[in-house]
Amino acid sequence: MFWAIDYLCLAGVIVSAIAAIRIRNLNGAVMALSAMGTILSLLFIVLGAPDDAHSEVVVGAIALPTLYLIAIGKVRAHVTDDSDDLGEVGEGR
Amino acid sequence: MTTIYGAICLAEIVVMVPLLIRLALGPTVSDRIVALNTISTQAALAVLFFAAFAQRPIYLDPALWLCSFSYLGTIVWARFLERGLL
Amino acid sequence: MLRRWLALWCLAFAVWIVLSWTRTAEQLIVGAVAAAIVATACAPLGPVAAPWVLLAPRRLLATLRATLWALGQIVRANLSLSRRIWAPSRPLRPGMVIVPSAMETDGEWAAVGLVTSLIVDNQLVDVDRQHHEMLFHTVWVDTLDPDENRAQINGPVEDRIAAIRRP
Amino acid sequence: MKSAVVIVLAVVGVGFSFSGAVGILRMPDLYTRIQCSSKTITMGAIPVLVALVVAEGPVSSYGSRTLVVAVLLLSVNPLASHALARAAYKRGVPMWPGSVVDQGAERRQQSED
Repeated sequence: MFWAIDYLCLAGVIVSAIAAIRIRNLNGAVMALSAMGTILSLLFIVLGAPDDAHSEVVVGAIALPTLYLIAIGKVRAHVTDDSDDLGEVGEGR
Repeated sequence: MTTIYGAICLAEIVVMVPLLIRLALGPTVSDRIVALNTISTQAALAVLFFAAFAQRPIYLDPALWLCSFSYLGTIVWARFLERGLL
Repeated sequence: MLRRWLALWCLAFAVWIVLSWTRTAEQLIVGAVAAAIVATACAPLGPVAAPWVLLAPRRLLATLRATLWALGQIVRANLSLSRRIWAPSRPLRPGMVIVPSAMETDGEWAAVGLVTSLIVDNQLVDVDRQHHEMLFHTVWVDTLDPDENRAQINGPVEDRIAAIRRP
Repeated sequence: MKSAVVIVLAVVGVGFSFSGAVGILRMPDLYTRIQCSSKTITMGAIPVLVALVVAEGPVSSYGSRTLVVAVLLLSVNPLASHALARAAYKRGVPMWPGSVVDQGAERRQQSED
Protein backbone atom coordinates (compact mmCIF):
# COMPACT_ATOMS: atom_id res chain seq x y z
CA MET A 1 0.00 0.00 0.00
CA PHE A 2 2.70 2.43 1.06
CA TRP A 3 4.89 1.79 -1.99
CA ALA A 4 1.96 2.24 -4.35
CA ILE A 5 1.17 5.66 -2.84
CA ASP A 6 4.85 6.59 -2.97
CA TYR A 7 5.36 5.69 -6.63
CA LEU A 8 2.07 7.28 -7.71
CA CYS A 9 3.07 10.58 -6.10
CA LEU A 10 6.48 10.35 -7.75
CA ALA A 11 4.86 9.74 -11.14
CA GLY A 12 2.56 12.72 -10.60
CA VAL A 13 5.53 14.96 -9.74
CA ILE A 14 7.39 13.86 -12.87
CA VAL A 15 4.37 14.27 -15.15
CA SER A 16 3.56 17.77 -13.91
CA ALA A 17 7.22 18.80 -14.09
CA ILE A 18 7.39 17.68 -17.72
CA ALA A 19 4.15 19.57 -18.36
CA ALA A 20 5.66 22.69 -16.81
CA ILE A 21 8.51 22.47 -19.31
CA ARG A 22 6.50 21.51 -22.38
CA ILE A 23 3.59 24.00 -22.11
CA ARG A 24 4.35 26.93 -24.41
CA ASN A 25 2.06 29.43 -22.70
CA LEU A 26 3.78 31.11 -19.74
CA ASN A 27 0.72 31.32 -17.48
CA GLY A 28 -0.18 27.72 -18.21
CA ALA A 29 3.35 26.65 -17.32
CA VAL A 30 3.00 28.48 -14.01
CA MET A 31 -0.15 26.46 -13.29
CA ALA A 32 1.71 23.22 -14.01
CA LEU A 33 4.47 24.38 -11.65
CA SER A 34 1.88 24.97 -8.92
CA ALA A 35 0.49 21.48 -9.46
CA MET A 36 4.00 20.11 -9.13
CA GLY A 37 4.42 21.92 -5.80
CA THR A 38 1.11 20.51 -4.52
CA ILE A 39 1.93 16.92 -5.44
CA LEU A 40 5.50 17.31 -4.17
CA SER A 41 4.18 18.38 -0.76
CA LEU A 42 1.99 15.26 -0.79
CA LEU A 43 5.12 13.22 -1.55
CA PHE A 44 6.92 14.85 1.38
CA ILE A 45 4.05 13.84 3.67
CA VAL A 46 4.20 10.29 2.38
CA LEU A 47 7.94 10.14 2.99
CA GLY A 48 7.41 11.38 6.56
CA ALA A 49 8.58 14.99 6.53
CA PRO A 50 5.65 17.22 7.58
CA ASP A 51 7.87 20.27 8.14
CA ASP A 52 9.18 20.14 4.58
CA ALA A 53 5.63 19.64 3.40
CA HIS A 54 4.57 22.82 5.21
CA SER A 55 7.22 24.92 3.55
CA GLU A 56 6.63 23.26 0.18
CA VAL A 57 2.88 24.01 0.36
CA VAL A 58 3.41 27.63 1.27
CA VAL A 59 6.33 28.32 -1.07
CA GLY A 60 6.05 25.89 -3.95
CA ALA A 61 2.31 25.59 -4.34
CA ILE A 62 1.10 29.05 -3.39
CA ALA A 63 3.63 31.88 -3.08
CA LEU A 64 5.91 31.05 -6.02
CA PRO A 65 3.16 30.70 -8.69
CA THR A 66 1.38 33.78 -7.38
CA LEU A 67 4.59 35.79 -7.62
CA TYR A 68 5.22 34.42 -11.11
CA LEU A 69 1.70 35.38 -12.18
CA ILE A 70 2.15 38.90 -10.85
CA ALA A 71 5.55 39.22 -12.53
CA ILE A 72 4.29 37.96 -15.91
CA GLY A 73 1.30 40.30 -15.66
CA LYS A 74 3.48 43.31 -14.95
CA VAL A 75 5.92 42.54 -17.75
CA ARG A 76 3.24 41.94 -20.38
CA ALA A 77 1.24 44.98 -19.45
CA HIS A 78 4.23 47.26 -19.75
CA VAL A 79 6.10 45.85 -22.70
CA THR A 80 3.65 44.56 -25.29
CA ASP A 81 0.67 46.41 -26.60
CA ASP A 82 -1.58 43.51 -27.63
CA SER A 83 -2.22 42.47 -24.04
CA ASP A 84 -5.43 40.73 -25.08
CA ASP A 85 -3.43 37.58 -25.65
CA LEU A 86 -3.41 36.02 -22.20
CA GLY A 87 -3.53 32.50 -23.55
CA GLU A 88 -7.30 32.65 -23.31
CA VAL A 89 -7.88 32.08 -27.02
CA GLY A 90 -6.98 28.42 -27.18
CA GLU A 91 -6.78 26.36 -30.29
CA GLY A 92 -9.37 23.66 -30.89
CA ARG A 93 -11.20 21.76 -28.20
CA MET B 1 -8.99 -0.02 9.46
CA THR B 2 -5.65 1.44 8.37
CA THR B 3 -5.86 -0.64 5.18
CA ILE B 4 -9.12 1.13 4.31
CA TYR B 5 -7.49 4.51 4.92
CA GLY B 6 -4.58 3.59 2.68
CA ALA B 7 -6.94 2.45 -0.07
CA ILE B 8 -8.89 5.71 0.12
CA CYS B 9 -5.64 7.73 -0.05
CA LEU B 10 -4.56 5.70 -3.08
CA ALA B 11 -7.93 6.25 -4.77
CA GLU B 12 -7.79 10.00 -4.18
CA ILE B 13 -4.37 10.07 -5.85
CA VAL B 14 -5.67 8.00 -8.78
CA VAL B 15 -8.45 10.59 -9.26
CA MET B 16 -5.70 13.11 -10.06
CA VAL B 17 -4.84 11.31 -13.32
CA PRO B 18 -7.64 12.79 -15.52
CA LEU B 19 -7.01 16.16 -13.90
CA LEU B 20 -3.33 16.03 -14.83
CA ILE B 21 -4.33 15.21 -18.41
CA ARG B 22 -6.64 18.25 -18.44
CA LEU B 23 -3.86 20.35 -16.91
CA ALA B 24 -1.52 19.33 -19.71
CA LEU B 25 -4.09 19.66 -22.51
CA GLY B 26 -6.29 22.54 -21.37
CA PRO B 27 -6.79 24.94 -24.27
CA THR B 28 -7.06 28.03 -22.07
CA VAL B 29 -5.32 28.94 -18.84
CA SER B 30 -8.63 29.03 -16.96
CA ASP B 31 -9.18 25.36 -17.76
CA ARG B 32 -5.81 24.63 -16.22
CA ILE B 33 -6.79 26.58 -13.12
CA VAL B 34 -9.97 24.56 -12.69
CA ALA B 35 -7.94 21.36 -12.91
CA LEU B 36 -5.38 22.77 -10.46
CA ASN B 37 -8.05 23.64 -7.87
CA THR B 38 -9.42 20.13 -7.98
CA ILE B 39 -5.92 18.69 -7.75
CA SER B 40 -5.26 20.62 -4.54
CA THR B 41 -8.59 19.49 -3.08
CA GLN B 42 -7.70 15.89 -3.82
CA ALA B 43 -4.22 16.42 -2.37
CA ALA B 44 -5.72 17.76 0.86
CA LEU B 45 -8.00 14.73 1.14
CA ALA B 46 -5.08 12.41 0.42
CA VAL B 47 -3.03 14.09 3.17
CA LEU B 48 -5.89 13.66 5.65
CA PHE B 49 -6.21 9.99 4.86
CA PHE B 50 -2.48 9.40 4.85
CA ALA B 51 -2.37 10.90 8.35
CA ALA B 52 -5.03 8.41 9.42
CA PHE B 53 -3.17 5.62 7.59
CA ALA B 54 0.11 6.35 9.35
CA GLN B 55 -1.67 7.17 12.67
CA ARG B 56 0.19 10.48 12.99
CA PRO B 57 -2.15 13.43 13.71
CA ILE B 58 0.73 15.85 13.13
CA TYR B 59 0.43 15.19 9.39
CA LEU B 60 -2.99 16.86 9.42
CA ASP B 61 -1.78 20.47 9.37
CA PRO B 62 -0.52 20.63 5.75
CA ALA B 63 -4.04 19.66 4.68
CA LEU B 64 -5.35 22.79 6.40
CA TRP B 65 -2.74 24.91 4.64
CA LEU B 66 -3.52 23.30 1.30
CA CYS B 67 -7.25 23.84 1.36
CA SER B 68 -7.17 27.30 2.91
CA PHE B 69 -4.57 28.93 0.66
CA SER B 70 -4.64 26.99 -2.58
CA TYR B 71 -7.29 29.32 -3.98
CA LEU B 72 -5.00 32.34 -3.87
CA GLY B 73 -3.68 31.64 -7.37
CA THR B 74 -7.25 31.50 -8.68
CA ILE B 75 -8.16 34.82 -7.11
CA VAL B 76 -5.00 36.47 -8.47
CA TRP B 77 -5.65 35.07 -11.94
CA ALA B 78 -9.30 36.16 -11.89
CA ARG B 79 -8.30 39.68 -10.90
CA PHE B 80 -5.66 39.67 -13.62
CA LEU B 81 -8.22 38.60 -16.22
CA GLU B 82 -10.76 41.15 -15.16
CA ARG B 83 -8.61 44.24 -14.77
CA GLY B 84 -5.63 43.46 -16.99
CA LEU B 85 -3.01 44.97 -14.72
CA LEU B 86 -2.31 43.79 -11.21
CA MET C 1 -22.03 47.98 20.24
CA LEU C 2 -21.77 45.57 23.17
CA ARG C 3 -23.98 43.12 21.30
CA ARG C 4 -21.69 43.27 18.29
CA TRP C 5 -18.62 42.78 20.50
CA LEU C 6 -20.19 39.76 22.20
CA ALA C 7 -21.12 38.17 18.86
CA LEU C 8 -17.58 38.63 17.57
CA TRP C 9 -16.17 37.21 20.79
CA CYS C 10 -18.33 34.10 20.51
CA LEU C 11 -17.31 33.47 16.88
CA ALA C 12 -13.59 34.01 17.54
CA PHE C 13 -13.67 31.78 20.62
CA ALA C 14 -15.40 29.02 18.63
CA VAL C 15 -12.69 29.24 15.97
CA TRP C 16 -10.00 29.05 18.69
CA ILE C 17 -11.59 25.95 20.24
CA VAL C 18 -11.86 24.17 16.90
CA LEU C 19 -8.30 25.02 15.87
CA SER C 20 -6.51 24.26 19.15
CA TRP C 21 -8.67 21.33 20.29
CA THR C 22 -7.14 20.94 23.74
CA ARG C 23 -9.36 21.37 26.78
CA THR C 24 -6.95 22.57 29.45
CA ALA C 25 -7.64 25.70 31.49
CA GLU C 26 -4.59 27.55 30.16
CA GLN C 27 -5.63 27.05 26.55
CA LEU C 28 -9.17 28.25 27.23
CA ILE C 29 -8.02 31.36 29.12
CA VAL C 30 -5.50 32.30 26.43
CA GLY C 31 -8.19 31.72 23.81
CA ALA C 32 -10.65 33.93 25.65
CA VAL C 33 -8.10 36.75 25.85
CA ALA C 34 -7.19 36.36 22.17
CA ALA C 35 -10.88 36.36 21.20
CA ALA C 36 -11.39 39.54 23.24
CA ILE C 37 -8.51 41.24 21.40
CA VAL C 38 -9.89 40.17 18.02
CA ALA C 39 -13.39 41.35 18.95
CA THR C 40 -12.12 44.72 20.12
CA ALA C 41 -10.14 45.17 16.93
CA CYS C 42 -12.91 44.11 14.56
CA ALA C 43 -16.01 45.54 16.28
CA PRO C 44 -15.92 49.01 14.62
CA LEU C 45 -15.81 47.53 11.12
CA GLY C 46 -19.50 46.78 10.62
CA PRO C 47 -22.54 44.82 11.76
CA VAL C 48 -22.12 41.17 12.74
CA ALA C 49 -24.64 38.36 12.57
CA ALA C 50 -24.93 37.19 16.15
CA PRO C 51 -24.73 33.40 16.49
CA TRP C 52 -27.54 33.21 19.06
CA VAL C 53 -30.26 34.47 16.71
CA LEU C 54 -30.36 30.92 15.37
CA LEU C 55 -31.64 29.75 18.75
CA ALA C 56 -35.12 31.16 18.16
CA PRO C 57 -37.19 28.01 17.63
CA ARG C 58 -38.95 29.00 14.42
CA ARG C 59 -35.72 30.21 12.86
CA LEU C 60 -33.96 27.01 13.92
CA LEU C 61 -36.75 24.97 12.34
CA ALA C 62 -36.53 26.98 9.11
CA THR C 63 -32.74 26.53 9.02
CA LEU C 64 -33.07 22.81 9.58
CA ARG C 65 -35.65 22.42 6.85
CA ALA C 66 -33.60 24.54 4.43
CA THR C 67 -30.50 22.43 5.15
CA LEU C 68 -32.33 19.17 4.57
CA TRP C 69 -33.86 20.50 1.35
CA ALA C 70 -30.46 21.70 0.14
CA LEU C 71 -28.92 18.28 0.88
CA GLY C 72 -31.64 16.58 -1.16
CA GLN C 73 -31.15 19.02 -4.03
CA ILE C 74 -27.38 18.51 -3.94
CA VAL C 75 -27.76 14.74 -4.24
CA ARG C 76 -30.32 15.07 -7.05
CA ALA C 77 -28.23 17.57 -9.01
CA ASN C 78 -25.09 15.49 -8.61
CA LEU C 79 -26.79 12.35 -9.86
CA SER C 80 -28.16 14.14 -12.92
CA LEU C 81 -24.79 15.74 -13.67
CA SER C 82 -22.96 12.40 -13.45
CA ARG C 83 -25.57 10.95 -15.79
CA ARG C 84 -24.71 13.73 -18.23
CA ILE C 85 -20.99 13.08 -17.81
CA TRP C 86 -21.02 9.33 -18.34
CA ALA C 87 -23.58 9.27 -21.20
CA PRO C 88 -21.61 8.76 -24.43
CA SER C 89 -23.58 11.41 -26.33
CA ARG C 90 -23.05 14.15 -23.67
CA PRO C 91 -26.67 15.43 -23.36
CA LEU C 92 -25.93 19.12 -22.78
CA ARG C 93 -27.93 22.28 -23.52
CA PRO C 94 -25.82 24.86 -21.68
CA GLY C 95 -26.54 28.55 -21.70
CA MET C 96 -26.35 31.82 -19.82
CA VAL C 97 -29.72 32.95 -18.46
CA ILE C 98 -30.71 36.15 -16.67
CA VAL C 99 -33.13 35.67 -13.78
CA PRO C 100 -34.80 38.26 -11.55
CA SER C 101 -34.08 38.13 -7.84
CA ALA C 102 -35.82 39.37 -4.69
CA MET C 103 -32.78 39.70 -2.44
CA GLU C 104 -31.80 42.97 -0.76
CA THR C 105 -28.88 42.83 1.66
CA ASP C 106 -25.31 41.69 1.02
CA GLY C 107 -25.65 38.62 3.23
CA GLU C 108 -28.68 37.41 1.32
CA TRP C 109 -26.90 37.80 -2.02
CA ALA C 110 -23.91 35.88 -0.69
CA ALA C 111 -26.08 33.09 0.73
CA VAL C 112 -27.95 32.67 -2.55
CA GLY C 113 -24.65 32.55 -4.45
CA LEU C 114 -23.17 29.95 -2.11
CA VAL C 115 -26.18 27.62 -2.09
CA THR C 116 -26.80 27.82 -5.83
CA SER C 117 -23.11 27.09 -6.46
CA LEU C 118 -23.23 24.05 -4.20
CA ILE C 119 -26.24 22.73 -6.15
CA VAL C 120 -24.22 21.86 -9.23
CA ASP C 121 -26.85 22.36 -11.94
CA ASN C 122 -26.17 26.06 -12.13
CA GLN C 123 -23.28 28.40 -11.45
CA LEU C 124 -23.63 32.04 -10.50
CA VAL C 125 -21.66 34.18 -12.93
CA ASP C 126 -22.62 37.79 -12.31
CA VAL C 127 -24.91 39.93 -10.19
CA ASP C 128 -26.60 43.20 -11.15
CA ARG C 129 -27.68 44.71 -7.87
CA GLN C 130 -29.31 47.84 -9.27
CA HIS C 131 -31.73 45.96 -11.51
CA HIS C 132 -32.11 42.99 -9.09
CA GLU C 133 -30.94 40.46 -11.63
CA MET C 134 -28.53 37.54 -11.57
CA LEU C 135 -26.71 35.86 -14.46
CA PHE C 136 -26.52 32.08 -14.19
CA HIS C 137 -24.81 29.44 -16.29
CA THR C 138 -26.90 26.27 -16.37
CA VAL C 139 -26.15 22.95 -18.01
CA TRP C 140 -29.71 22.42 -19.27
CA VAL C 141 -31.80 25.35 -20.48
CA ASP C 142 -35.51 24.52 -20.76
CA THR C 143 -37.15 27.85 -21.50
CA LEU C 144 -36.05 31.40 -22.22
CA ASP C 145 -38.67 32.91 -19.91
CA PRO C 146 -36.97 34.65 -16.93
CA ASP C 147 -39.76 33.87 -14.45
CA GLU C 148 -39.84 30.15 -15.23
CA ASN C 149 -36.06 30.07 -15.00
CA ARG C 150 -36.30 31.79 -11.63
CA ALA C 151 -38.69 29.11 -10.41
CA GLN C 152 -36.15 26.49 -11.47
CA ILE C 153 -32.87 28.06 -10.40
CA ASN C 154 -32.94 30.51 -7.53
CA GLY C 155 -36.58 30.89 -6.52
CA PRO C 156 -36.74 28.01 -3.99
CA VAL C 157 -33.40 28.98 -2.44
CA GLU C 158 -34.50 32.60 -2.03
CA ASP C 159 -37.81 31.58 -0.46
CA ARG C 160 -36.05 29.46 2.13
CA ILE C 161 -33.47 32.13 2.93
CA ALA C 162 -36.25 34.68 3.37
CA ALA C 163 -37.97 32.23 5.71
CA ILE C 164 -34.82 32.07 7.82
CA ARG C 165 -34.44 35.82 7.86
CA ARG C 166 -38.06 36.66 8.69
CA PRO C 167 -39.59 33.63 10.40
CA MET D 1 -20.39 -2.53 11.22
CA LYS D 2 -18.43 0.69 11.48
CA SER D 3 -16.02 -0.34 8.77
CA ALA D 4 -18.93 -1.23 6.49
CA VAL D 5 -20.36 2.31 6.86
CA VAL D 6 -16.91 3.76 6.24
CA ILE D 7 -16.42 1.67 3.10
CA VAL D 8 -19.83 2.63 1.69
CA LEU D 9 -19.28 6.36 2.30
CA ALA D 10 -15.77 6.19 0.87
CA VAL D 11 -16.91 4.37 -2.25
CA VAL D 12 -19.63 6.97 -2.82
CA GLY D 13 -17.21 9.86 -2.31
CA VAL D 14 -14.39 8.46 -4.42
CA GLY D 15 -16.81 7.47 -7.17
CA PHE D 16 -18.29 10.94 -7.41
CA SER D 17 -14.81 12.48 -7.23
CA PHE D 18 -13.74 10.32 -10.13
CA SER D 19 -16.81 11.14 -12.18
CA GLY D 20 -16.21 14.85 -11.52
CA ALA D 21 -12.61 14.48 -12.70
CA VAL D 22 -13.75 12.67 -15.83
CA GLY D 23 -16.29 15.46 -16.31
CA ILE D 24 -13.53 18.05 -16.16
CA LEU D 25 -11.75 16.02 -18.82
CA ARG D 26 -14.79 15.46 -21.06
CA MET D 27 -16.85 18.67 -20.83
CA PRO D 28 -16.61 20.96 -23.84
CA ASP D 29 -16.03 24.43 -22.41
CA LEU D 30 -14.81 26.28 -19.33
CA TYR D 31 -18.15 26.97 -17.65
CA THR D 32 -19.34 23.36 -17.64
CA ARG D 33 -15.92 22.34 -16.35
CA ILE D 34 -16.30 24.73 -13.44
CA GLN D 35 -19.56 23.03 -12.52
CA CYS D 36 -17.90 19.64 -12.58
CA SER D 37 -15.18 20.96 -10.27
CA SER D 38 -17.74 21.98 -7.65
CA LYS D 39 -19.22 18.49 -8.01
CA THR D 40 -16.00 17.00 -6.66
CA ILE D 41 -16.50 19.08 -3.52
CA THR D 42 -20.16 18.55 -2.71
CA MET D 43 -20.53 14.83 -3.32
CA GLY D 44 -16.86 13.87 -3.59
CA ALA D 45 -15.15 15.38 -0.58
CA ILE D 46 -17.96 15.61 1.96
CA PRO D 47 -18.88 11.86 2.16
CA VAL D 48 -15.20 10.97 2.45
CA LEU D 49 -14.77 13.46 5.30
CA VAL D 50 -17.89 12.08 6.99
CA ALA D 51 -16.35 8.62 6.66
CA LEU D 52 -13.22 9.82 8.47
CA VAL D 53 -15.33 11.33 11.27
CA VAL D 54 -17.35 8.11 11.60
CA ALA D 55 -14.20 6.01 11.78
CA GLU D 56 -12.17 8.13 14.20
CA GLY D 57 -14.95 9.62 16.32
CA PRO D 58 -15.93 13.29 16.35
CA VAL D 59 -14.00 14.15 19.52
CA SER D 60 -10.50 13.56 18.24
CA SER D 61 -7.94 15.70 16.48
CA TYR D 62 -9.09 14.11 13.21
CA GLY D 63 -12.66 15.25 13.90
CA SER D 64 -11.76 18.90 14.47
CA ARG D 65 -9.42 19.10 11.47
CA THR D 66 -12.08 17.44 9.31
CA LEU D 67 -14.64 20.02 10.41
CA VAL D 68 -12.28 22.88 9.53
CA VAL D 69 -11.41 21.34 6.16
CA ALA D 70 -15.10 20.79 5.31
CA VAL D 71 -16.08 24.36 6.21
CA LEU D 72 -13.15 25.77 4.22
CA LEU D 73 -13.89 23.65 1.16
CA LEU D 74 -17.62 24.42 1.21
CA SER D 75 -17.11 28.18 1.56
CA VAL D 76 -13.97 28.94 -0.44
CA ASN D 77 -14.53 26.73 -3.48
CA PRO D 78 -17.81 28.39 -4.62
CA LEU D 79 -16.14 31.77 -4.08
CA ALA D 80 -13.16 30.90 -6.26
CA SER D 81 -15.28 29.32 -8.99
CA HIS D 82 -17.59 32.35 -9.06
CA ALA D 83 -14.62 34.72 -9.33
CA LEU D 84 -13.11 32.66 -12.13
CA ALA D 85 -16.38 32.34 -14.05
CA ARG D 86 -17.13 36.05 -13.75
CA ALA D 87 -13.65 37.11 -14.87
CA ALA D 88 -13.65 34.66 -17.78
CA TYR D 89 -17.12 35.77 -18.90
CA LYS D 90 -16.19 39.43 -18.79
CA ARG D 91 -13.00 38.71 -20.67
CA GLY D 92 -14.96 36.86 -23.35
CA VAL D 93 -13.68 33.31 -22.99
CA PRO D 94 -15.78 31.53 -25.65
CA MET D 95 -18.69 29.29 -24.74
CA TRP D 96 -19.23 25.93 -26.41
CA PRO D 97 -20.67 26.44 -29.93
CA GLY D 98 -23.53 24.10 -29.05
CA SER D 99 -24.78 26.22 -26.17
CA VAL D 100 -28.33 27.41 -26.52
CA VAL D 101 -28.52 30.97 -25.33
CA ASP D 102 -26.33 33.78 -24.02
CA GLN D 103 -28.69 36.31 -22.50
CA GLY D 104 -25.85 38.39 -21.06
CA ALA D 105 -24.49 39.12 -24.55
CA GLU D 106 -28.02 39.82 -25.83
CA ARG D 107 -28.55 42.30 -23.02
CA ARG D 108 -25.26 44.03 -23.79
CA GLN D 109 -26.15 44.30 -27.49
CA GLN D 110 -29.55 45.81 -26.65
CA SER D 111 -27.99 48.48 -24.46
CA GLU D 112 -25.50 49.32 -27.21
CA ASP D 113 -28.19 49.79 -29.86
